[in-house]
Amino acid sequence: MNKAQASADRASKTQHPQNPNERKPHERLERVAIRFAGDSGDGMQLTGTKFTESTALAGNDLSTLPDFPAEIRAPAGTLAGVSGFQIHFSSTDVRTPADQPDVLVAMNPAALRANLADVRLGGMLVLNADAFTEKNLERAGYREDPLPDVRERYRVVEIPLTKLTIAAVADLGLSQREATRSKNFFALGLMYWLYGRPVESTLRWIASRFPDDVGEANRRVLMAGYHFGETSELFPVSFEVPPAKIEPGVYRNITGNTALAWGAVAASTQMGRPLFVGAYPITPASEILHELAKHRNFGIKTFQAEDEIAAAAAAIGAAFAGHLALTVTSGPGFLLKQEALNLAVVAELPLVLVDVQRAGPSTGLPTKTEQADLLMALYGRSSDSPMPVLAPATPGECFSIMLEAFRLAVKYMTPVVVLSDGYLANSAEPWRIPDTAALPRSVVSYHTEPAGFAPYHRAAETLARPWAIPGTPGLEHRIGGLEKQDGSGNVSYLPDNHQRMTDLRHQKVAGMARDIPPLELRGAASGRLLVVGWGGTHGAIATAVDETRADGGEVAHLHLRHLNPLPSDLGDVLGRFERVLVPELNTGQLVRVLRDRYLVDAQSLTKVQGQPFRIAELRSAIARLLED
Amino acid sequence: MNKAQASADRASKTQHPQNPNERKPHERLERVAIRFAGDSGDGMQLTGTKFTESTALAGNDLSTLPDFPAEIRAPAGTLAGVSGFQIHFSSTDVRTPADQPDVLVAMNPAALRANLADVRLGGMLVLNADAFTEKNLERAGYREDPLPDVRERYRVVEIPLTKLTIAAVADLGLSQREATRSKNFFALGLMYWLYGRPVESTLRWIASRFPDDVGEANRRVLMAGYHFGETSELFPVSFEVPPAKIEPGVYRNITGNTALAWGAVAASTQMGRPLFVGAYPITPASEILHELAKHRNFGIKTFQAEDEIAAAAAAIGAAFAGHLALTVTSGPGFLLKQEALNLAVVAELPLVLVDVQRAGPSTGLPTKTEQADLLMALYGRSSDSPMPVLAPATPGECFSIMLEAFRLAVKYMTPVVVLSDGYLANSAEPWRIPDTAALPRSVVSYHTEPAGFAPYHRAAETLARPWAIPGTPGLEHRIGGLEKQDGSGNVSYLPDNHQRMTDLRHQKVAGMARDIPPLELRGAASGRLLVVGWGGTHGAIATAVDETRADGGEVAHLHLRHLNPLPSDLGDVLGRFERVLVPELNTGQLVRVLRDRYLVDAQSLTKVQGQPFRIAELRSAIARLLED
Amino acid sequence: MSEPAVGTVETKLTKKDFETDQEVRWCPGCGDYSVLANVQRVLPEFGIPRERFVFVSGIGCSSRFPYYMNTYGFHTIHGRAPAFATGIKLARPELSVWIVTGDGDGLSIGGNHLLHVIRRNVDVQILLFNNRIYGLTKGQYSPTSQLGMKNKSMPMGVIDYPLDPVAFALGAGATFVARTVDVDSAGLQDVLRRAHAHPGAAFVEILQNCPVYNDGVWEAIEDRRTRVEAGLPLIHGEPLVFGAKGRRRGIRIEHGTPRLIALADEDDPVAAGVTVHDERHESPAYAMALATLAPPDFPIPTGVFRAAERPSYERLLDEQVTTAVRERGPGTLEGLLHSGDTWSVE
Amino acid sequence: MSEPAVGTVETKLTKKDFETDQEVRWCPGCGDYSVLANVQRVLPEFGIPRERFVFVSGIGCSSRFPYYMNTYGFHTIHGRAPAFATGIKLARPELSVWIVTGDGDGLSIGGNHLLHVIRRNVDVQILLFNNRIYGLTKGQYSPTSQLGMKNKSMPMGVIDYPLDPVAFALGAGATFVARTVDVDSAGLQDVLRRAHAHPGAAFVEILQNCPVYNDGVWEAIEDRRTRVEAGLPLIHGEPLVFGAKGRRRGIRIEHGTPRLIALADEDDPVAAGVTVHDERHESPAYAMALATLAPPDFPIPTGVFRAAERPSYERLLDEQVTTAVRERGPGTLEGLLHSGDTWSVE
Ligand SMILES: Cc1ncc(C[n+]2csc(CCOP(=O)(O)OP(=O)(O)O)c2C)c(N)n1
Ligand SMILES: Cc1ncc(C[n+]2csc(CCOP(=O)(O)OP(=O)(O)O)c2C)c(N)n1
Ligand code: SF4
Ligand code: SF4
Ligand SMILES: [Mg+2]
Ligand SMILES: [Mg+2]
Repeated sequence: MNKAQASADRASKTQHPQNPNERKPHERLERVAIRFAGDSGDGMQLTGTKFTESTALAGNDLSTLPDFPAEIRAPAGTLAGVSGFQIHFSSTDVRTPADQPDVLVAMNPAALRANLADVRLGGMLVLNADAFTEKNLERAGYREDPLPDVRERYRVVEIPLTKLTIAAVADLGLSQREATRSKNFFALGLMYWLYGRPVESTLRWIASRFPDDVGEANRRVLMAGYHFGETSELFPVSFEVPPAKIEPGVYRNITGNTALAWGAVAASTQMGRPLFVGAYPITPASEILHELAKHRNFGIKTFQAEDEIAAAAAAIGAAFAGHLALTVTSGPGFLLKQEALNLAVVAELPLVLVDVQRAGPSTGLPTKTEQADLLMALYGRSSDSPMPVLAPATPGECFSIMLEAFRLAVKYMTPVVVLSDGYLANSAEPWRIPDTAALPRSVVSYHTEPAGFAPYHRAAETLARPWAIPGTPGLEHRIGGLEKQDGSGNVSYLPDNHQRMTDLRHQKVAGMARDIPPLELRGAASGRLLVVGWGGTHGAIATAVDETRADGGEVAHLHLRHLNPLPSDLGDVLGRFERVLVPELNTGQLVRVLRDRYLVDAQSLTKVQGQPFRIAELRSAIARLLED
Repeated sequence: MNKAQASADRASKTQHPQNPNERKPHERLERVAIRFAGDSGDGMQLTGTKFTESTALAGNDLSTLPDFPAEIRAPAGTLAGVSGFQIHFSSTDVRTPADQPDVLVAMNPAALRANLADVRLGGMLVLNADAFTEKNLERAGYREDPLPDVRERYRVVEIPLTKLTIAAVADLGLSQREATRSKNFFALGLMYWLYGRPVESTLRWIASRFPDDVGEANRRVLMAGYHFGETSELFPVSFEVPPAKIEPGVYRNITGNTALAWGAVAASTQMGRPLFVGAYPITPASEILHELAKHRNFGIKTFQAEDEIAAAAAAIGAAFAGHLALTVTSGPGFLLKQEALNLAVVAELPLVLVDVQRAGPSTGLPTKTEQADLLMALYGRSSDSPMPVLAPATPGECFSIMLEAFRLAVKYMTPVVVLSDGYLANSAEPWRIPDTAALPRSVVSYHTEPAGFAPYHRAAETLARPWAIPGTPGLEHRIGGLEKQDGSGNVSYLPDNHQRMTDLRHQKVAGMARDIPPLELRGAASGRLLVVGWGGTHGAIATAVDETRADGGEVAHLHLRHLNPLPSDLGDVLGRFERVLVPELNTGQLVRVLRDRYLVDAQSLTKVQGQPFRIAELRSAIARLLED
Repeated sequence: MSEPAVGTVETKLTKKDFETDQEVRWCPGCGDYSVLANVQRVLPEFGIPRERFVFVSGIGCSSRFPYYMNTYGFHTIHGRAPAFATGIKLARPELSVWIVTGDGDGLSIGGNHLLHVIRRNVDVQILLFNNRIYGLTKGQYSPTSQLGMKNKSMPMGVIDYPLDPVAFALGAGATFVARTVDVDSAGLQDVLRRAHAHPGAAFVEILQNCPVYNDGVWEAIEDRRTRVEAGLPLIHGEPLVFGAKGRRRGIRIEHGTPRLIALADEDDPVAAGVTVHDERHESPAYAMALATLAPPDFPIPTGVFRAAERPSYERLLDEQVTTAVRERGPGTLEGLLHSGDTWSVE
Repeated sequence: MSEPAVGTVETKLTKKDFETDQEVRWCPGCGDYSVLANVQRVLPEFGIPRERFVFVSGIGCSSRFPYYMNTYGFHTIHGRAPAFATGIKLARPELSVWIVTGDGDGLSIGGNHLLHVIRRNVDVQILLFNNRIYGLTKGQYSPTSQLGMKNKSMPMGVIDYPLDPVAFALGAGATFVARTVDVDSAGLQDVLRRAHAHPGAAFVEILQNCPVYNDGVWEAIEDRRTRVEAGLPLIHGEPLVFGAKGRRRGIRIEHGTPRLIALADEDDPVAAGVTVHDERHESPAYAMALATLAPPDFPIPTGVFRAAERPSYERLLDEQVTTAVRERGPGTLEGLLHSGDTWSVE
């Protein structure tokens, strides 16, 4: 859908709220979280995405999170094959996909079994009754029918979804197998009705996307689901979640991975230099490569290397040759790149490395999230090898952090690490598209003057050495991993020079603190408890802090985007609170850095389960510290 | 020389002090440091080694340090080609090769230029006058003859060493080139006379080592040097450094690299299991591989892999198959092994990794020392990956640390890191050979009982899983890098299990603190200043602390051999001192760990020059902290 | 060759004995299922007790293989399985060690380890599942993907020339090289038997279909109807002939270059100059020439390309140990510590 | 091919222009000196300005090469030079990029990167200095060391089968493969010119003597007196003939296998069945057969084994960019950010 259409849609929805299910009463809700769950083949990701788009058009704030199985296609009906997609939307601020869904749409018993524990007690379960056969129950590992018990604790709505789907397309001459493929659209239509979402954009998408017969089937099934809600006795009311107050602008949904990719494109357009991407596929970072590979018309050269080492090395080679160089990976790949990064530190070349952290160690839980690569980013290279580290807080911020990372890399001639994570990578939120005309634009210039040129002659303030690229007459020079003589860049084994260069490398990175704006706190500037977070836990921590404050708790929230160097006012801020709590999805990493640096007795709240924090977990940890 | 002979030598020397230079007076000295320096081709390492052996036989305590050029064979006469060997010997304790040599033997102008600044002002310079030609001065980068100036500040002894050598072998029919090759023996003989060292063992070695004609030449030149001292007017006195009080026993000289290799052999013989060594050559660790490759008759299998990753992987494979597995490397190689180590952490397999640290980052100064891989050892793997870390303090301790490392690896089923460094690797000290009969011996047994077997069923106290090796009937099982279900070891994606396994991995390593003996301090158990060190800086720190205490300074020394887990009484010990100083050859690494863990305001003394600490540097840092 | 252990198994094992209780988790229709079943079927024939088998893999769909084999197994890290397997085999030469890898695992990130395990001639069996795609990471191209193929990481099409696994292995100095097809149970089993019997590194490329990300990439040779034209079965001592009756063709390699010779049904191929397959050439040149046969001009050879005898690495290493013990006596710690110059202080 | 830049250099450069002020620090007598001098001698001929050359190396004695070339240079990390060079060349195809590596750097730790840069056919020149030893780390064996050779890390002798760099490169799909000898200035220069002219990855093995750790390993072919018997010069269009007058022999490759044909001085080698050297075969089979020629049975071929034309990787990548721009227009950030579904809030 193009922008004009989209905004027309949105306009028609908000200006003329023509709720089509007038015949049933509807209740107003502030916020709802729905999880769609089914077999990998059931199209749950698609269903979730379409519901998200429609919800965005309905003007709600929202946050989403898909949950893929680790297997490509596990055997149908098994727990291993369950795929889920959660969306949380509201008429007020939304910052996480919610701890517990209010509604679970489960396409089979495995989907029920895998997700039930997460659903809010008393929540609604919409089940495909046709799939609750003995065989499927067994496949899901149920010894006996769970429904009698489940019905006591939840509002269970059982719908013969498969049969209704087949009936809806009976006259289209599709095979039964083809026909049942559309059943996710039934569920989608039903949820559209139930929460008063507009169907138009989805109908248009169906028409544009599928061949005629399949498109017609999907269309009919979608509408059948919609009308089923309207007519079936199973749903006495429908719900309304009014639009949120949202800053004016043009919006889109964006995931962290897409935003990282686009941020890199933006760095290239705004800095006027072509982008080179060296990568080796690895979950959950591969999509950044996929996205960037689509955009050759920006002059972007993506290079799928033979491994992570080569990916980093090629990127560094491209940086030497004057490109904006990017390499994207996840933990196990980051580790392999460290030797090349170490060379980039010594060669003082600009490079951005994105690590989309996943649960480990080793292969670990590759599709799950964690924040456990911070210490590796800081300390994981042989010898003293300082490197700046940034971390985005939200999917949308993934865009701006890339602009910042490239800016710093080039300004200071240094590799820069950006730590994203599996949660940010896949979760989506509405994102106000920045005004591209207003984005900072400054074309990077290379050094070209032969007079007085020395490859390690440093700029006074930044300590950056010149970016002198091959092809430039008169600047022929050699760089490498042996210690360099300051200034000339020749190999030097002299003790004092090594000390000097080591110190300079540290000072250069430390000096980048100048570029960090003053810290902003959520809550009072001093007091009883400060919660310090970093990375993708931002939404959960902010929500927990806000909720606690709303209940009168004296707590503030500081979120760090610059992890190396640390902001120069951080020590001050920490010193103004009686207690400091550092929640992290690891066994305690930032907390070590803070304790070491500032000798504050910061406490750690850790969770290593491949899952984001729940707001409730954070609230109780905060409450505990506020109490005693 | 066999043991019997050696002790006979020693006996004859100490019991019948037949000082052969009776005709000249001799002075008694407590300690002397001599540096031999010349071109790479001049045989300085050999000269130093022979002087060391003779000095050991003379009953002195001693410490030595060679200093190689980075190039294999740099052009003759250049600074880059200078090779040096320093020996410090004494009638009392010696713990370092000394800050400043008292005597420099320089075979050419480059050797003088490269080493002069280190020599104690007023010290003795023994120069090969024949080499101080205009051409050589120029090669060494001297614009003018430095000697007039040097003679003012040092005791310069100029000897036509080349001519005297040629003269000594005139009637042997050697070519001039062949003849001059022996000139290092002239210098050696002269030093033997000057410091009253026995020549017999060297004569025997020459006889056994060289073909007849070369041997005869070397013998004659050695004796010519010796007699030159006796007869020449240049040396009015000779010196005597009486034997030191040394614990009785059989001694040998040993370098850290040899001791590491032999410690691994000892682990194998004492634990009754064969040793497998996976390695890829890298300075300064290669010699460990070379040494172990010599001993196939111990059943040792050394494997030079295609790279460091394969070296670590092969070692882990051998560990899975029941061998005592070792991999040896230096920083850049350690880094490459981290992914495989991470797998060993999750697979919970025993493995010892030795990192002989060198100056970096990147290729850095590959032949120089540094202690900058500690944080990488602790934190350099993706995600939360706890691994025990040990560090030997002296060349001799390299032997026992390997026994300890293998013991812990097998007892706890975990990879263990041993951090040595370039200084320990190459420096030598007399080492009392342990009584092998008294070494702990306990044959490792594998798990063989199929009843109730589960690959991740843990021992109650150690939390170790069973070592069940392929080939054992009934224990067939699969391991790997995906998160394991506790107990069964099956792949598990469950959040709670991941938390549990993460915690267990941490607890297992933390629990190893039980095996650490109570800390021992040099000096008072509490007071004004505690100096905390680790690794190869032990000798320098201990000396500096002893000297300060002898001067009345209130300072104690704590040396850590276990860096992870830290000793359980460490917090206590730190708390008993007003100030804590942590000297390290890096930009501050252990100090970060201590500050983080114990919130003590430990101060850092750092040096990153590829060189060990000088005692004087340490003393002045200690003095500064004691003063203010 | 894993030590022949015929007779050490009391009761003959069956396919069932090699199945684990873990649910097999490949996509429906994946070629990996067939390979698994055939491996499980062939292993009992070897008369080796189950505990002596070790399956070692890297990361990828195919590398999940060990979880489904009721033997010892090690699912290691991406690309490094050959190195882990080398350590296992050197430590315990009596084990039968099998490496399972994919075209990405084995030829992209792991190319160097594969090269060296083959070069060293460590006695392991290497099964390389070639589906010409990265399956586990959801559809990026691999070093064997065809030029021009569109995929997630090269949406405008692949521009890297594909690597031929057989040529690669021969370039590495392989002593045993074979190629087989996932769905061809008989051919697969035959090659597995030969690989096991080979005393050195046995490299087997298995053409495998990935119905999800690269469906039909081997269709011509997987389909029974087209196989006769698309494939060239290699049979030791038989001429290189393929094609159905009436369309028979032979291959002659002259001055190093292969060319087709059309054959009438009644022609004697050898007389017509067709090259006779000889897997035992000391020189790898002939096998190299075979390796260069590929569509569209030539059929795909399957079967054993080369089987040359050379002592295996772990045997040579063991011999060094034996020799050292024989010549120097078993090492003693006491002797080692006192070797060279020592002195006593009393 | 690095963009021909004839005419862009105002004054013709000389060897001196390519020398740096850094002292050359190889051991006296090292074969590397000769290679350096010949590279410095040939480069001026190409008419490319000095600033367009980039020398990229890994770690090893040979890898110090860039420090001595007054061009752009990057002395990177052990084994990875091909990957750095790939990044440089993809970013700026107009540069002439040369990789310098050793048998350890390029074939041990770096084998995989070398494999892939060759496979991709990135237009770089690769000079592999093969001294069959690790020089810089003081004498451990390398993947090209001979069986049985005693050295620091295998004191009882090497038990790995040596890798042949030429066979390796051909197995990787190389479009240009040559071999030359450090001391043979004419042959070396010739091959360097050809490598530079080749539009794709040009792989050159240089047989190099390390007088310190492996002296004389190439003696037979380095020594002028024995070279005629020990070497086989490859000349396009000429028969494979070697040996001094009276001892002439030719090589014929039939059914894939090479064999010697004794030739009387007056024989016409072609008539006698000797194979005629053809570097341009589309199929690599012929070059593979040549690659398997080795002592003691055969002479060592030197010269160009194979020179096949295929578009280079960086050209194909550039074409994708051009096509994308042509078909979709140059990308704009505004367009990208607003692509797909958007909505406005007023
Ligand atoms: C160090 C590292 N890098 C990347 C990955 C991601 N990864 C897992 S499997 C795989 C490719 C597998 O392809 P292939 O070997 O062809 O196996 P298939 O799935 O096709 O059977 C990749 C890139 C990883 N697990 N580890
Ligand atoms: C990661 C890493 N591992 C090991 C080394 C040590 N190393 C440097 S050069 C080299 C081998 C060089 O051999 P080769 O490439 O044959 O070069 P030559 O010195 O013979 O020219 C090794 C093992 C290193 N620098 N980096
Ligand atoms: S993705 Fe392809 S290779 Fe992987 S399991 Fe599915 S069908 Fe098989
Ligand atoms: S060690 Fe060998 S290869 Fe290295 S510089 Fe010396 S002679 Fe040359
Ligand atoms: Mg594959
Ligand atoms: Mg070499």
